[in-house]
Amino acid sequence: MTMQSTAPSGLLDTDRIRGDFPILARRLDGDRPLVYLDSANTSQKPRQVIDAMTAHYEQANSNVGRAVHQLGDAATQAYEVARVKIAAFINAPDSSEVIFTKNSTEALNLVANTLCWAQGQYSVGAGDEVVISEMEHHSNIVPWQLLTERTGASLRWFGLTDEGRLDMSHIDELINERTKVVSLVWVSNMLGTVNPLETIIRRAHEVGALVVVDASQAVPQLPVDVAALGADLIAFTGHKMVGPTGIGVLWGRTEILDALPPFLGGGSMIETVTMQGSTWAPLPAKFEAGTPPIVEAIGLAAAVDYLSAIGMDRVAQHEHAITAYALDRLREVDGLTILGPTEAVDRGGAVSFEIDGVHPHDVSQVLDSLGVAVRAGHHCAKPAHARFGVQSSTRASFYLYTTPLEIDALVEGIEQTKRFFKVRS
Amino acid sequence: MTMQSTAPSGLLDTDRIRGDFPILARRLDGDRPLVYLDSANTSQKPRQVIDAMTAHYEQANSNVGRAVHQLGDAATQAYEVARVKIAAFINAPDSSEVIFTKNSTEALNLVANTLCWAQGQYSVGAGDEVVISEMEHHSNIVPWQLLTERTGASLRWFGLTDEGRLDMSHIDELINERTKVVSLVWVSNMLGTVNPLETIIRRAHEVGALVVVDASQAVPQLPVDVAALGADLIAFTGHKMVGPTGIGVLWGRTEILDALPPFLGGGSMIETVTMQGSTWAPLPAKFEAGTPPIVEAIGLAAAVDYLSAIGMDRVAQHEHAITAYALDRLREVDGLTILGPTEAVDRGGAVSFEIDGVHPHDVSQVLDSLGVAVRAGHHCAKPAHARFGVQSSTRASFYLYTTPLEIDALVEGIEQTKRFFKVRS
Amino acid sequence: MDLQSLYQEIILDHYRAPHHAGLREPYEAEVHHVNPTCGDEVTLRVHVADGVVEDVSYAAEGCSISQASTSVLTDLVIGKKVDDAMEIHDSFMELMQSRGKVEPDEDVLEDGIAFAGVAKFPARIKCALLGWMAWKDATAKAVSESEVRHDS
Amino acid sequence: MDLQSLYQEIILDHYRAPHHAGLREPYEAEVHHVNPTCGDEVTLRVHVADGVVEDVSYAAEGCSISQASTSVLTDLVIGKKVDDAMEIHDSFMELMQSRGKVEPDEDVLEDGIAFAGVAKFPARIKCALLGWMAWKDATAKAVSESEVRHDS
Ligand SMILES: Cc1ncc(COP(=O)(O)O)c(C=O)c1O
Ligand SMILES: Cc1ncc(COP(=O)(O)O)c(C=O)c1O
Repeated sequence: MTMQSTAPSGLLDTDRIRGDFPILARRLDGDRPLVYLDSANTSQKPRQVIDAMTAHYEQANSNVGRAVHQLGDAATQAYEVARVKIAAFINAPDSSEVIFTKNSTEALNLVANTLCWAQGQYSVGAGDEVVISEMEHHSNIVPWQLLTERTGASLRWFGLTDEGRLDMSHIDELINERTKVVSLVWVSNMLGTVNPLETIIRRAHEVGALVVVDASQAVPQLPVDVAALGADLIAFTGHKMVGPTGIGVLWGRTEILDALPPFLGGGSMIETVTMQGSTWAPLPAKFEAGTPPIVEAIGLAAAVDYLSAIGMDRVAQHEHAITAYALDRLREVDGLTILGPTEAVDRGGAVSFEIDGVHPHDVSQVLDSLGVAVRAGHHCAKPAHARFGVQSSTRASFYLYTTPLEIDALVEGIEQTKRFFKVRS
Repeated sequence: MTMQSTAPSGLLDTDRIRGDFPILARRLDGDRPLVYLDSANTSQKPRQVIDAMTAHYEQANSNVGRAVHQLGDAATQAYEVARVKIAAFINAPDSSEVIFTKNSTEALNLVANTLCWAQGQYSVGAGDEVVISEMEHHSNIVPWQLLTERTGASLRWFGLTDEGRLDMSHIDELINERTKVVSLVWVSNMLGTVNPLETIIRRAHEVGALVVVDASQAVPQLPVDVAALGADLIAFTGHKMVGPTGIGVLWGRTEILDALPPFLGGGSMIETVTMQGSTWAPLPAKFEAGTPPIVEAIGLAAAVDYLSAIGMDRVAQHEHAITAYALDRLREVDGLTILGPTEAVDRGGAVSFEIDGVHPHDVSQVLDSLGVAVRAGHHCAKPAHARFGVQSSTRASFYLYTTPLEIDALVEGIEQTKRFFKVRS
Repeated sequence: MDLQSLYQEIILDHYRAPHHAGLREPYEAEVHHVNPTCGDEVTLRVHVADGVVEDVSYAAEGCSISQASTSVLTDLVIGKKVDDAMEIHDSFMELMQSRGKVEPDEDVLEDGIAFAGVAKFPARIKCALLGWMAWKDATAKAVSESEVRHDS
Repeated sequence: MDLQSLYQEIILDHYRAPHHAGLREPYEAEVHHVNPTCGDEVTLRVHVADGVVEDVSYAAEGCSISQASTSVLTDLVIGKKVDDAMEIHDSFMELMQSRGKVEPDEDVLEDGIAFAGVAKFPARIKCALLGWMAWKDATAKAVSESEVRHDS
């Protein structure tokens, strides 16, 4: 494969970075190199993250927060240091505001579920409204559908413009005195759109609504500063940010987390338990019932160290450059329609598209036979697909290890797909 | 250290087994060998489990159930094979009845939380009763307190005999026509008691109650056959059975899981999503919202392979032999009181005790200085401690790698603790 | 992966020009099936009379494999006795779950043998089964429907 | 791990014979604190008059470290001005969070310097702080109580 356009500027030293990711050296069927363009689905993991977890299992494995012995100390320290590192990574004012969950989905459900039982200021009931958008991941739709159905509140949402941006024209009507919660994705995993959170947060806070941000695609790609952002709660997930599976994070302001009732009940989240009733431990333990994903938190800390060593501003710059290059190349392809913004402005590194006359499953199958891994389907965003009148799409998504040559391989593969299915172009 | 009594029979070849666990070769402060007697808190992991996870991250990492590409296929296959293996390990009639959670605690909360919203046969409301026991782990108390408080149902419980067994004398009154759920621990993590589930399940089913079994300590120690057991739902956790952190299992009968509403909402658990409403995927996906603990499931499958290769009957035999030996030795110690059955009959491998005049924290601190890792505290079983008039205890717990010499080191250490604190004996 | 073994010419032909497509009357049962992982959908109607599958009509959105497989299905079952059609269904299921290890019987499966290659692509098996599962479901409904009618 | 550096004789002495133990009257505030991880508990009362800590009385269940630390606390704060006592509290907190890197000031902390070793045992720091946190909490309550009374 040859590079078709001028190399974009702002790229990271991907040769060095790729050396850290064992899987990127893998050969696929037919001895083809892996061209992994599915990082919005899950990212690959560097040796540093894998090794940190292995070392922990081999040297310090123990349960946390419960044991006096040396291994228990080591494990507890490592787990709590992980929390501090992750707090620093998102500039959280206090590390006890960082709650470990199993993924973003659990973090978002934690909020929706506890709001179901919250009393006072945060209670949600008939007449109240919850606002989401048509571009949400199912994990930021279904929890709010369950909450509103169960409490009698109403679910409302931002529509989308043809370019795949939030339709902000009715924001003042949409977010109003009845609005209790606004929960929005920061960077869409399907359209790639980066949403104008500042404006929305300002409006939501004007009317006293809680703001929840699904930062699942944002924390991996952008420098995040929750103190500056101004949202009340944010959710993200380890496996999309070079971390392990089995771990996610909910960050929330202390006063809000303190006011919410507990989510899961059990070991570690209690202050005291009698058969007659129980009281809850202070944050963060209150929301971490049972044995937490200890080694996964340690792996996530290693992931955060890895990203920080590169610098999230540099990661964002690379993501921008590679996405701009991909958009340039894809726009040239006949019969290809991009769903979402077609210019790399306020745009993350996921590009979903359609090829006239070829179903996404078939596109990704042909690409896979060439070693190019992309995702086909609804990407857990059925309403956003419905908005654009399609059922599914093909998505290529990029990360800090993605190279322009891989984009070229994608474009080449799309042309081959069209030839295979005899689509004229 | 010398072996003080005759070596018990029925032990495994611990030399060979210990060679599989890298951490057991670790030296602690003062170059002391690790004597790990805290397996009821969390077990150690063999190389086979650690390697399976590393290999997956290095060769096949991808998200599951969503991608057409080769890595996606490999990951999905590995994840679903893990489910099949775990189903076989507990003799589940159908692997789709195996739901992956993050730990036992989540599995138990899943049941209590969905029962809160269940309709028809399984609905729980005012006038209904839920039965637990005084020996439950907090993770099998708090979820039911939340459920009963929120629905207006009543929480009732089995008391304990002085020997630390369930007081079965009022079973027919306790489990009655109003009982909707009976949720009981199979093997107590504090007292070591193995409960007479058969009798209880028979009675519960007589009155049409659902039976939930907290099998967190049972699945690691005993051959488990859910088909034979007759319970309706069981929960267990990976990290206690030589598996990784971040994974647990809920097994339930299809007809029950089908009838319960969803727990967490989001990606993968849906059939279809529109802004107006959603429908749910069939089992097991319905209860696995978001990216699951993929690599953890693969690690748990390796754990199950490891245990199966040894044979769970042999593991149980070893556990029994080592526990009998420990009880024999501990009964000899002056000023030591065992909480729970003092004979190795219907008894698992956790022994909690008190030393007159020395607080458990101090006992475990001195033991730790000798390299002996035990747990001090309430072991997430405050009500059971309260039942015996104590606030906390010291617990030694054993697993397939525990040797009689390690028990001797424990006893030796206890004597040294008494000398250190100048307790006369 | 060998693309040709997945995308046999027969499959591409059915995909480009699916047989019996469209929704028709009369029918005793209509079902709507979705593949939750990718979103592919089919609405399928079955018309059964005197124990014979008189018609299968459908509207589907999906990939080449799911479209072609539904098209082949209609060729195979229309005009057959329900019992015989169920046997064909079972053979097709068996083929798909065989990981490529079962030699398909052309006398039974006709164009369906072209799907032998699909069995080697785990992610695509669900695509090939979408129409078949919908047909089985609809036929079961249609039959119990007609039994109810006969009973009353 | 050096047991002697943790269990200094001073600590064991306080543990065996804790000072000011028991619950007494009068008091303006009583609190109950629990260490959730191990279950150790303390009920602690504070009597403040004219800005002076007149008495601290308590009933505690806990390990040697938590018992001794509460005993030392009472020695240090009883009879002191609230402000001065709070400064002692802060010094003790600082010592405990120092991981053994702060040289304790014997003039301020007296027997409390024996806890320097505890700072090296992360799992035991909470034990040493149980009584101190309870005291701070109770004193804050007692003071705001008396301010309310003064205001009205
Ligand atoms: C009997 C029992 N139940 C429940 C649990 C909770 O398990 P986990 O902490 O993995 O959720 C444990 C372990 O802590 C246990 O021993
Ligand atoms: C925008 C967005 N929200 C939520 C999620 C859910 O993350 P997880 O599957 O890790 O819970 C994802 C990823 O799938 C996502 O991209």
